[in-house]
Amino acid sequence: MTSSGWFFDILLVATLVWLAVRALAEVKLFKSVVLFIAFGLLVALAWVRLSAPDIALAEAAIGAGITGALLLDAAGHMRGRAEPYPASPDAEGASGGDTDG
Amino acid sequence: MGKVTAKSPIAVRVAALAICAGVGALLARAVLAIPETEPGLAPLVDANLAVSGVKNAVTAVLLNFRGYDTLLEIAVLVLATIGVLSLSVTQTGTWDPIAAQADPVLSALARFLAPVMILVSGYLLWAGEHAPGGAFQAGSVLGAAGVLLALSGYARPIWVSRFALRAAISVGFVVFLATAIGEMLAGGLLLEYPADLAKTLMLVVETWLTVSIGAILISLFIASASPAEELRRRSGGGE
Amino acid sequence: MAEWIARQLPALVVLVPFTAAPLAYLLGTGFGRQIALISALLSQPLAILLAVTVVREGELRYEVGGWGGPLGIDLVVDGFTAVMVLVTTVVGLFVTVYALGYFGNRERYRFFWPLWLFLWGSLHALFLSGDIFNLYVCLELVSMSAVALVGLTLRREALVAAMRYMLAAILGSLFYLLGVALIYGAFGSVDMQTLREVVRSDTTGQAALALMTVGLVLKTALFPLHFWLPPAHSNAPSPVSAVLSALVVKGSFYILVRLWVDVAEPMAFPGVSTVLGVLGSTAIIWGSIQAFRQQRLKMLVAYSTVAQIGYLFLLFPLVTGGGQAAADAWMGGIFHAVSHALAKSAMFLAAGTVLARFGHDRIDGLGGLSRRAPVTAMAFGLAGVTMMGLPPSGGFVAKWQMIRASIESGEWWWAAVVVTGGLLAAAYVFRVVGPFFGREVDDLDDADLNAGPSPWTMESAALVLAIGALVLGIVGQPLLDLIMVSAPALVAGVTP
Amino acid sequence: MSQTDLYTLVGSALFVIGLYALMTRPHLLHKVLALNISSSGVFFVLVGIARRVGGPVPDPLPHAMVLTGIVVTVSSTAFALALAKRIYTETGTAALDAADVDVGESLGG
Repeated sequence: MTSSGWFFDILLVATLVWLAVRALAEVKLFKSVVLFIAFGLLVALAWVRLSAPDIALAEAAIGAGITGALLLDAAGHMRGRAEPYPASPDAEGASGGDTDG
Repeated sequence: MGKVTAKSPIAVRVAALAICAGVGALLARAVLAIPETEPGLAPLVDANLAVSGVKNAVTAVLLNFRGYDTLLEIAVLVLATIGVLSLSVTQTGTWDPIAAQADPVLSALARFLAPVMILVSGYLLWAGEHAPGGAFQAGSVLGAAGVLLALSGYARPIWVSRFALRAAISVGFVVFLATAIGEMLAGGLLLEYPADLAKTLMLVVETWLTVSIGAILISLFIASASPAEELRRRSGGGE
Repeated sequence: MAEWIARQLPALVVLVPFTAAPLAYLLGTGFGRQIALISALLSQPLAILLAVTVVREGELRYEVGGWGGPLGIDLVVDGFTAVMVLVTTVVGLFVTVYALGYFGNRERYRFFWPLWLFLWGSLHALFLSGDIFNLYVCLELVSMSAVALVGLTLRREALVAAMRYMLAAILGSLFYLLGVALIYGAFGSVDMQTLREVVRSDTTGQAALALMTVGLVLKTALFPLHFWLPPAHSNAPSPVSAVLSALVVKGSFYILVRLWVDVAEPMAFPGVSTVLGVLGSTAIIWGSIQAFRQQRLKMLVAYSTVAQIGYLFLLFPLVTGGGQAAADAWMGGIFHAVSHALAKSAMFLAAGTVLARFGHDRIDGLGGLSRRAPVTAMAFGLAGVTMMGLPPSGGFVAKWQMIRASIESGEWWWAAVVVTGGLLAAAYVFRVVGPFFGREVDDLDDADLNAGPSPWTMESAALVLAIGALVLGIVGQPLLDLIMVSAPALVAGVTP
Repeated sequence: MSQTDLYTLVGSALFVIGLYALMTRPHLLHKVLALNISSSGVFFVLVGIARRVGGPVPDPLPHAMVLTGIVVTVSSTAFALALAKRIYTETGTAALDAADVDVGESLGG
């Protein structure tokens, strides 16, 4: 394989791992989901690199697209963030306006 | 109301780290030890591609050689949809009129985009025979078009009938199953496509699968729409 | 016609529930009930025919799509498969009859019927599959329908239990799938028959088996990965609890046995067998003690499942040595799966009747039950006899085989665990059944929670299953013969 | 090291990252995300294996498996999210343990 191919692959997988870690470490749900969607799109790119165009199409449509939309909907439903411990009592029952993002 | 803490206790994290380190080491060793010479089943797939009825090897595996996997996979999808509907507040999957209040910009966009998306979906379905594409990709695009129409208020009347919704969700699985059983009645085995009909039958199955997958995606969104009471309670109602 | 059925039999066994499931969904509640009953009745002769055919002709192989493994997927039926399909079908019929009374015509529970039929079909698909990737899809089908059924009441505790179950089940499936990927990478096939010839005990092979075992052990809820089971099994609607404890946990156990005793037998891992046996023993002791300490009847029955799963895993250390001990362990382990399925479903169904009628299942409030609901108390008591392993029950035969196997193999300590487990089971069964036949307490007012006394079909479904578990010990010989039909080489004592 | 090795190793890493987050992040949405990332990890291992022999056309079988896996994953994700949302509606919290504390006696039929 060419060295530019290698460079691209390594950059791609490094970004993938970084996005995965960021998506899971992020406290704000909305941000977490957006990072995950970005992760999904890069995964689709990786499938192209691995000569798997069928999977790339499915990943973009289903993996990133539908899953992303479902996650956004769920994040909106559970409005808010995964609060750091301990939760402050006055934050309980906070009004519906604290949607992140 | 209770908030969710962001982190687990330190003991849990240390234990999790130990488990992950173990699994990671095991996995890394294992994947690096995979022989580079094992050809897998690729030669066998190649040898039989000509009689499979399609030219795309992945489609041949999915719909013909391992069509049984795909049949069960559709069952998973239908099952998940029934599960989601059983958890939704209305349980019917009918679109709530309040949630469907259309935005003029969105309607204009939908009017333009939906026909294009339906065309793309048709292309992906047809292309799956010889190039990347197929029922799932086509169905997702169709579903996206439906969600767009539903959000802009157009699709509502279609989904009000509960039976129509149920029929659309299950039609792909039912047609796939009927084809499979038809082959048994015709003297073959389960999912044994007669060579001359293979291409046609697979296209029929894929077409209905596309419709079902589209309907399933739309109903997943409809089912997840917040129920009327909750929307009213949040007097803002803007969401 | 008869010839066609004989040829298509393995496919038909899977197709009947899978055809009924979407129809039950499509046509709604009223028809759903009838479709489920028709499917249940149609499955009976098919399962019996499958068993008879296997006894007559040995292993059956059905090439789906006409390709044959390793390119295609095969359905394979040997004695073990036929027994599991048979017990699923029998338990399934009585659970269906019970559910007809339990859920009635209530619109709220209309999703029960398609979900239950999907679960039933998935179990059949799982038992028949001869392909490890296809088994992954089957596992997902089983888990997802089971989880959806747990959450059916929409009660808070049930939803949380369902979620915990779901996360454990998906994680288990992923571990399994990772193992499948590694197997394909190392050996180039996912067809079990092909794999049997080519698996080697190399780095990748060992890692694959380890990952699959962890995933399946999590799904089977073997101690210490059982955390999700008691809440899920006790908070589910009772017909669902019955199916989960009787059949669903055995699905993943079945794959584990196939992998270790059948496919990967050349890899011969005495170490792994011992670990599984030790975990099984711990499950027996710990689960029984927990069962004894529960305040609610359904929790007690659920912890009893944790304990009884332990016995299944004694199969692994006992078959490792081969010979007569292996054959006895094989028969004992599978016979235990069958007798436990009948007895445990009877217990959960009886508990469900109590719950539906009196509105609670607090053990200290159930004294004198035998006067108010004699059939139900009797069903629970008879199922308890099998749980303890007293003669002439099916549980006795199963434990007897295991004790024989452990003496034959010289590993007497497994026999000690079996005996201790029986005594502990007696303790928790008597803790409940004793008061049932004792003085009446005030808590047994008909709660009228769901209107009226339970239909006789519910009470008798539980009783028939309990009696079935009991007489299994007397008429068990044909079943033991069936279990040995085309058994794996290690167990059949044939050197390949 | 080959491209196969690179992607199967990354797959392993993603699987483990998801596993860790599943065990340590209490929020249900994070747990669902974690399982999705672990699934992607498994798919990378499969597609990496398909790529192994080299040549322009990889083995189609793992590709078909991954396509099946993607559909199964989106199905279980949709269901798990519906369950999580319903738990949030019923309990006002989106974590298993917090919701566990408040166990009522109510028994539906």
